[in-house]
Amino acid sequence: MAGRKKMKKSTRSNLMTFGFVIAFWALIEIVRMTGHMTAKIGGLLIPVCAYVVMAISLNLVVGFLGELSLGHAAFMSAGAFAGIYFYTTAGAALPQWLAVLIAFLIGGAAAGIFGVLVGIPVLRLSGDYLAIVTLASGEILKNVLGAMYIGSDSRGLHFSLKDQFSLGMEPDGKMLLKGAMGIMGIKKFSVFTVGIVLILITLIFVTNLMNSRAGRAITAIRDDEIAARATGINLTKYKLMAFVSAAVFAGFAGVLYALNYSSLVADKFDYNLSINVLVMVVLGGMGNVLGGIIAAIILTVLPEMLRGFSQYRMFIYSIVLIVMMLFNQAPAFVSWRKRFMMRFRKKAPVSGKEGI
Amino acid sequence: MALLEVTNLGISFGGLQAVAAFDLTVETGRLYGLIGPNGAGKTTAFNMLTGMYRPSEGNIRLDGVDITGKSPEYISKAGIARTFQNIRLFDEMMVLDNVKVGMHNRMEYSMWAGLLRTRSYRETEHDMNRKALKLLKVFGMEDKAELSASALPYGQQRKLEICRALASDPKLLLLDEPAAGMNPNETQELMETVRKVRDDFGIAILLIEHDMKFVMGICEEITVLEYGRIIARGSGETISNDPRVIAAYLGGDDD
Amino acid sequence: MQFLSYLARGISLGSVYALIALGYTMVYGIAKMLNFAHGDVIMVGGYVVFFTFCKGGIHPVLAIIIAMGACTLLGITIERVAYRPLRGASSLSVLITAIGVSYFLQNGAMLLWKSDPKSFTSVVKLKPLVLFGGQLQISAESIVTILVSVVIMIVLIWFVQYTKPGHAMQAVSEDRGAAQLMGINVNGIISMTFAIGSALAAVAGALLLSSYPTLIPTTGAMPGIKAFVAAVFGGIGSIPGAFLGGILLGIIENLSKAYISTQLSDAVVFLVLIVVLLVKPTGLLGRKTTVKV
Amino acid sequence: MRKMMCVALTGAVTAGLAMSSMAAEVIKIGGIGPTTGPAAIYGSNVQNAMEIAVEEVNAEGGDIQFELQFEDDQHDPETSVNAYNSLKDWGMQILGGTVTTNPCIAVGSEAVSDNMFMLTPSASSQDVISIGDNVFQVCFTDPNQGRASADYISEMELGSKIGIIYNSSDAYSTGILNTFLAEAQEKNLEVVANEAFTDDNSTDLTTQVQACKDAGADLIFLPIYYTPASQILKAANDMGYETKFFGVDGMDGILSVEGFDTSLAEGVMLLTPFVATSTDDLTVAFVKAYQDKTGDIPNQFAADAYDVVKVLYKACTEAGVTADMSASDICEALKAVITSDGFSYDGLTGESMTWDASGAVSKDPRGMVIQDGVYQPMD
Repeated sequence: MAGRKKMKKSTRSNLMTFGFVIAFWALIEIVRMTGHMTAKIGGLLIPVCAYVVMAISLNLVVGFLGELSLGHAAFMSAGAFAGIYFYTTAGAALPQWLAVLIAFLIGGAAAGIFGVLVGIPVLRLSGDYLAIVTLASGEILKNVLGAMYIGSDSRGLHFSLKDQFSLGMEPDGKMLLKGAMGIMGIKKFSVFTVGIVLILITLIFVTNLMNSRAGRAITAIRDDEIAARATGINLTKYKLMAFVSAAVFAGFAGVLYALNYSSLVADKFDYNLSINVLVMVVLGGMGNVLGGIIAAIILTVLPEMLRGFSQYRMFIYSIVLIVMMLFNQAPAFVSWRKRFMMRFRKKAPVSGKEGI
Repeated sequence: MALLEVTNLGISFGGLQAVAAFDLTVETGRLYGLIGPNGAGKTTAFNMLTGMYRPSEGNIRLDGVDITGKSPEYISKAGIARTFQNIRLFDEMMVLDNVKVGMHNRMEYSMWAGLLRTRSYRETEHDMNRKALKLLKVFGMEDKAELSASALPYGQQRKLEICRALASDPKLLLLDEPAAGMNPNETQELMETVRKVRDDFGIAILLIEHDMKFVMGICEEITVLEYGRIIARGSGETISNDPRVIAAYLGGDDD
Repeated sequence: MQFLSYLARGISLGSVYALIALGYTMVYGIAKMLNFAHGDVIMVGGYVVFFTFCKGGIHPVLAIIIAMGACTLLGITIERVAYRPLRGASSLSVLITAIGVSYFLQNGAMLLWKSDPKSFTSVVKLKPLVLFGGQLQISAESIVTILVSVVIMIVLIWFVQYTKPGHAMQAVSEDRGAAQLMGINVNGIISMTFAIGSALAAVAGALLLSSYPTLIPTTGAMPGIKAFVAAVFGGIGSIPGAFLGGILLGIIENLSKAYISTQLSDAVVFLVLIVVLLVKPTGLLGRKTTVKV
Repeated sequence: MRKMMCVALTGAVTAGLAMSSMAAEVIKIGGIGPTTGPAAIYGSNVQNAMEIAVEEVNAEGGDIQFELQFEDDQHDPETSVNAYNSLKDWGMQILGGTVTTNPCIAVGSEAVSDNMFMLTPSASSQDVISIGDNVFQVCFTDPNQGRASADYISEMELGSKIGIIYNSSDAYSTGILNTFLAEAQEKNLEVVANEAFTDDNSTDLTTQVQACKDAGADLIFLPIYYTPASQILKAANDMGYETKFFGVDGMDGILSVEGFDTSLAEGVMLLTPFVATSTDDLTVAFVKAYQDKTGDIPNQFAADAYDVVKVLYKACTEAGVTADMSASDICEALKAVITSDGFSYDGLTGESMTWDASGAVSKDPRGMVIQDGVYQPMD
């Protein structure tokens, strides 16, 4: 009896999330079809989708597993570089849709492997120590990718961690990966619907996982590690599961993101990007998937909307960020908001429904 | 063969012997008590039995299988469940889900079944819900299933912990101060529930408790620890007349 | 001799990290938050010293004292406005707010002082220490920085262990609720911690820039992160740990530049950090916290 | 959440107002570069100089009037593309940008697909102009700088043992380094030390200087910007290491760093197209205008940017571009004119600058040496 009611409740919140994403897609498509699409909004669509996937996947680690990760961008980077490397080399001979599909799979796999590599040592730690190690692994990947040169000529592949000159390439050789300049000449593939499909897949994965035995184990670990162990939950297995799944989806997001631009540089995926994704998750409410999605959209679009303020843009952004955090999370504000809502509800019982 | 056989169990932390020469035999279907002044090593003994601490010496056998020094996960699977002195619930999860986590190793389906919502997922989840509600009903909490665990009053949180432990189908249930913080009425009610659990589930229960009335009232065999060593064992009557026990309690009650 | 020379450079970089890490660890130990804006407070301190001393020509010590005052005020204000309202919320929200504050300070500095780099004049006017007939040379800035960090470390340890406010700090650090019940003004203690941390940041800013003179609004960001790493390396919350972590980080960074790769030195530093944390999960001198079951 | 929406909307409205306030009958020039973040100095210089140049153009009162909109990209490719799209919505017809290389490459391919004429002041990589035939540079292409530097050092016999310190995380620096190394090999220059740093580990550059010293380098080649260069000069001085320094155009600006002890830069040589202390009328007038506007001395980014606007003006005039033409038509017209034989431009950063179809500029670098705190021609 209560069980059925409970299913309904969680299904309802999931439906809201899915509904929101589909409504978002429909809205954009309508705007596009009616010819109201601006270049600015059009250009933001794919990054928004990529960041939404990033936020949902980081929520697995931060919101559901309860571990602080400051290196989520690294998995995006691993996915982007692996997928795009394939896409610009072997994939160039394939039909584009197939190349894109394989690039996604390779990107996800590469990010997953990197997730396992980082996860196994990292998950022995906890709290701020875990956070710093995720940060460290992200910086290592950024540093190494940024120093890596790969070129190909008639004698085969050349590889260096020093500079392009050390490759000893023939003059007509082709650079595949060029250190600080990364990969260039990517044939762009930016289809908004693909982004939305990726978001939906991510959502299905996360909601199904969290509503299953494995998801309960992950949340149990968050709430009380000791009790979880005493209940027979294998900490390493489920921590790794959450961590690696998050990495895989970050890898997908990375491929989606990178396909939207003609070039890809490692510097982009730095600690600041990890932090930005974390901001989305925290602002949206940890463990709240829909909140994370909305926060990802707002935080990606906001700096662009603030362009009218010219040089004050990022200054205002920082103030908005602080104010939003205080408003959403400060205990005094939260209770004030609740009181306000209550009064509102009492005075106008009809429209009070919105407040629920 | 006894359900649990503990021989010569001991542990020391940095040279300090916390528990030594701890022996215990537990038979299925019986209620055991473990008492002693604060700091006597009762919870430490529990922690060794459940794998939280690795004993420095001695041997634990459950159903004839050596489980000494195994991980808590392993021991939980082997059939020992426990509650905690300072309640450890999954606070932000629903009451129902807390119980379902307890079934983690009893009702399984693969991660993929969960992701793809296969039939095995649906059926198992359905069974889990039914079983969890049945368990909650034993403690009169079936109407609380959808609340978050932290929203429960203290007494019910203790009960929920027992509920979660029972969900893992244990052979032996360890209760660490189940009546702590309860008023006399609640304690009385809990005594009956514990007895009922033992009878209905046919399992052995070992409990730590300071409330002497509680222990004397339901435990068939009581072990008394002081400074990490067993000083007495027997029925409630035997214990309460043992001069060493009286001395231990008079001397150490206020620490 | 070459090795010694690289080692000396590592120690001088490390002493700057150590000085910043002391502020980090101080705030973390008591307020239990990672103050990501700490590096930017250093930058502000740097600008204050730049305008009073480098441009204004007043005595360096006086300039540093003014900067300490300014940073203390800034630190207390930040704590009051941005962090205190979040007391009781999850620690992550404070972390994110700290990041917001960091953006705020960087972009505010850019609006106030513009983005063009300033070259800092060293506050130390002493001759370098020359050893082995000129083969090994250690700059006066390094020596002063090391001495200052050692002195600050000792003073902090003394302050925390032997003074009344220090004891109150320890109490707040151990158990905020209990400290409150004992009549300790928890908000006051945390404000004081921020004041001390920020004053240290001003000193760190002046010494960082004396050794490495480029001053732009993002100057504090990278040393801030490195110092955070150093604090964790040494065991966050531990005052001697922060010092040790900072020095070691500087040494590892410079030795890997010298002997492994100049462009991969960060990768090496972070790899060493990961390995150390795997062996000692709470850092070099961190307290091992066992959860009572 | 509602509050966030509110703020976002306010921003949108403000942005909308800014857009609608433009006048008619002007050619809309867009500019993109970092005006916030660590690279802000480069973008701000470009923005200021472009504004000055546009004012001058408009003050001439000719048929062609420009309107400039400059957008921040934080030296980030993603933001740079966003900025480009914003400018497109604003109605940009010609792009004068972007300032830094990696963002420029990302924006370049957008400009190619829109057939938007693009003249970058300072994104100097070969990869920038090879994106498409609508992308042109005012600055030297990196390979040219690397090659010219090596040739210069070899011809003038400036050093026999060369040390290099470069920024491996920077496209500009690695671009120059690569051709410098190739050319040095060609000219039999001995490179004894090749040291890198990254944006993240550039706090302390003494180890790299020490490595050059230990290797016995008698000339250090610095294909980097002046900010880290100033730090390297100080480190060498502190170390008592006497060597020659040879920089590229990014070195310009070192003398105007506030608080920098210019005596440290004494004897530093650099190949640069622009010198703020030059006494020719054009430079003097520009530096004065820039100082009046900002209070600062312009660096070579500013000079390149000034030239961008002036080149565009000249090309637009010759091509007969009018405000009602589409971006793509303008692009075709400008491409034809700028690569034509007769087109040449005398500006701040070079005389008789010409362009070929590759998009690279042809102008002569000037070898300069710093003496008594000012630049002197090297030969």
